[in-house]
Amino acid sequence: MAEAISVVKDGDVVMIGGFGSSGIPLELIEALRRHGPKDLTIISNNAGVAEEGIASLLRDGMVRKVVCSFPRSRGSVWLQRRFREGSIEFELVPQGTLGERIRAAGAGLAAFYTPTAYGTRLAEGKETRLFNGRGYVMETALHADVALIRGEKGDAWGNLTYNTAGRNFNPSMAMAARITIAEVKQIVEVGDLDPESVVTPGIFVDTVVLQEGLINATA
Amino acid sequence: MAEAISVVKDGDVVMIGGFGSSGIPLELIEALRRHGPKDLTIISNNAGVAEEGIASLLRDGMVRKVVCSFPRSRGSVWLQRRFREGSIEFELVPQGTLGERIRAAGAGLAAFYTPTAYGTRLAEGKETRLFNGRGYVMETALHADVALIRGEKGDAWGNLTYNTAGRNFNPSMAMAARITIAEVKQIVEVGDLDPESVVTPGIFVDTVVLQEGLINATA
Amino acid sequence: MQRLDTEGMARRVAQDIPDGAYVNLGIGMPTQVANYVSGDRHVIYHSENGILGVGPAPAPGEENPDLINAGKQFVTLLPGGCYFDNADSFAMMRGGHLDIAVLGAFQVSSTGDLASWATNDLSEPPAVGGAMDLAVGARRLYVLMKHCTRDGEPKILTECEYPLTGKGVVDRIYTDLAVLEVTPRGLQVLELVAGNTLAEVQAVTGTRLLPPPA
Amino acid sequence: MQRLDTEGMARRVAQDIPDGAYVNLGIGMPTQVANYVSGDRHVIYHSENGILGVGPAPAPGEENPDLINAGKQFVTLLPGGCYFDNADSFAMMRGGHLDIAVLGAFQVSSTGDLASWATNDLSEPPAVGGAMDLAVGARRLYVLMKHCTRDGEPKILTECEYPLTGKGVVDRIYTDLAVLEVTPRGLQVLELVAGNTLAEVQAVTGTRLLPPPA
Repeated sequence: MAEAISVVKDGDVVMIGGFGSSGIPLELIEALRRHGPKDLTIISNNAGVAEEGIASLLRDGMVRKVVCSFPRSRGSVWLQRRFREGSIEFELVPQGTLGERIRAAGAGLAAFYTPTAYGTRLAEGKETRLFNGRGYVMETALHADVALIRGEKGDAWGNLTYNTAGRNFNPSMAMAARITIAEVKQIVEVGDLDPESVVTPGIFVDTVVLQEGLINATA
Repeated sequence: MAEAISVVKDGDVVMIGGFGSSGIPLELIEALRRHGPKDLTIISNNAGVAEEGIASLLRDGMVRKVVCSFPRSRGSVWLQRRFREGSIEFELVPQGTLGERIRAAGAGLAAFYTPTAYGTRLAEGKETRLFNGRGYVMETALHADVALIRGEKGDAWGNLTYNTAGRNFNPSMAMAARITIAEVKQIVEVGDLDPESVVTPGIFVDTVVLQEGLINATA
Repeated sequence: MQRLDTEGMARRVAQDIPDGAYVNLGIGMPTQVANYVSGDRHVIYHSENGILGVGPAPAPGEENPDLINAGKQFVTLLPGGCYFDNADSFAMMRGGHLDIAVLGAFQVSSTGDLASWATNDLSEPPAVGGAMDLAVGARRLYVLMKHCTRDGEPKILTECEYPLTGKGVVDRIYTDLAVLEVTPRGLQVLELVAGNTLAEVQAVTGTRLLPPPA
Repeated sequence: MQRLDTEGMARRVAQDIPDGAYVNLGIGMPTQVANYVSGDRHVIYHSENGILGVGPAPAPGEENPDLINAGKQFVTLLPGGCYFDNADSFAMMRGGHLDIAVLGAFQVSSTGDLASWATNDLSEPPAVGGAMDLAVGARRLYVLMKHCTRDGEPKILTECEYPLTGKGVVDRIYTDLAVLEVTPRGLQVLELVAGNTLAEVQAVTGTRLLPPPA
């Protein structure tokens, strides 16, 4: 885990999968915290709660910028504190736009036009355009240096499955980063995963690490 | 099958899944041919071979326009004949752009910028733009009235699985049409499909019909 | 005036969820609508984090931390449901595949503008989640909210004062006092809660209401 | 001059496919490269129609009409392989996830322009398939083709005469006479097939070749 995470360097853009308590690579985040790079840009749906996950990176002063859609889950105190003191940059992106920008990066597209946020404050300063009389906002691809994701089972080729709603941003983030590291509950032999049920093909994943049980699985 | 296909009307845009021999809804195409609407626009990767599939629609004079990426499989004689006699419109789209335009329609996006075809004849007349110094072509969403797709197993909610590489354009087309009709080899009880292995969620599918064995399955 | 309580409001919306609908229920009061949809109606609930066929809360001890809804509550999956990633989930929302979304709101305008994600308080980090995607994407967008704020200020206005979630996106408003339809001519009263008059409801509304159809 | 036959050309490309690579092999001659990649190298083949881990042809009678490669030939899946749809498959291609693509070509220019999908014959419906997506997306694009046409005309030119598949996309050209690298200074000879001189190869090439590195 520690070795895998050592690829993250000061100033890197790091995507972190998960939604609420679901599908978060908590052990990789803890390994990242211990590794201790500075000036990170964190792209994730939420911003961690209490002292957990992304909140611990914010607490430890490792984060320069946060890009997310919903940083106000109950107990997101560290994001609030850093925001109020003005010590981080903060970019708010509607959830679907965030996911689609991540997918665009993974799929080699530069930008796209979405109707989401047209006519709202979140489209201010962005290019807009009418198609068939309807307003759309141009949004650009969002790339990362490293993606930290969580799967359920993984094999040595990097093929992954997920647990129920644990997919959320994980499959798209795997595509959008130069280096993707997946934390999984179980590592299986190559060929053991049903080829019809692989959700993230191994081509998108560089390193698969087994959860070490460092963190309470229900946290 | 005949009842399901009766929603297709003269002048409709019809997407048809499949790639080569793989994942083609041959029975739905045959039902469409017997139903006999005129002036159809057909969106599909290929254009049928011999007297089969889309070729039979071209032969019977039901097609006004073909949008595809690879109409020159060995034996695509009806497309060639209609093209040479100038009796159809023909739009050639790179395969990835075709798929992405279909996905964009299903995902509610109006357009996107792809590097594919930049600087080539297939980008002529299209808007282009540089992002980070690289050239991209703007491509717009491709919608349909009806999509005809083929799955392996389906249930009454419209959830679908596929057989091996039989997915190809089928999942995206299911999202991009007002009405999606899926031909499947087997209909199972709701709840019998593994929720982790459903490829096309039922929300994208309007009607699931069982193959009647009218067409040789290996055709 | 006669006011529906939360249950009454959720029950009223539930009446209008038809058989076979794909429905997204927003965080908070809208989530309760599912409790009152008649069991003989087959309704499939979507959760933005990647679920179709959301079922009730699990029995204590049966919670799966990965299996939550958009409000981060533990849920279950009904037979016939399935899982998918963010990209597919928001394709469903933005692409017009959901029949109905029910959202809460701070304010709604007479032209169907929705303000539900931010006040004018800039001291807190703003949060938007999937509300803007639902607003533009759902075929029918229903707002479920109290008619007025706690302080008695109208929430239904000629123009929203708070930042918009979407412009001209709301189809219908269900409040504790009335059901209103957004029409090209303005906000039309569809129903008044029994015992209330149009004049009474108009008096606590910040824009002109059109009388119910004759 | 000494010319490699098809097998010799495919063998030569195969030498340059490294262990662990994700590789897409184009229709026709490029497909044969897989036959000569050493068995101790773990190479994963991608097929645009939605396969990673493409294996050899099935035994007669074992064909699955849904399990074909981009050339519409029946194939098998190796353990560890998987299936996906067109959108994901072309995300892999366009998004820069494939290490190497090997394509055939009609013509290649000294600046790496590729012409592989259409001649100037307008009487036939043109076909492009996935070639343009591979051309822009693969990290390394190798062209495998004969050095000249059947009529002896050069296919390596200062500028392509046929419609382009992509501009400045080719990294390396493997022919029956030589291996050439596209560099900012022009086409550099990496290797000559044994027995041929630079002057001989230059004579059948439509653009200036840079001599091999000392």
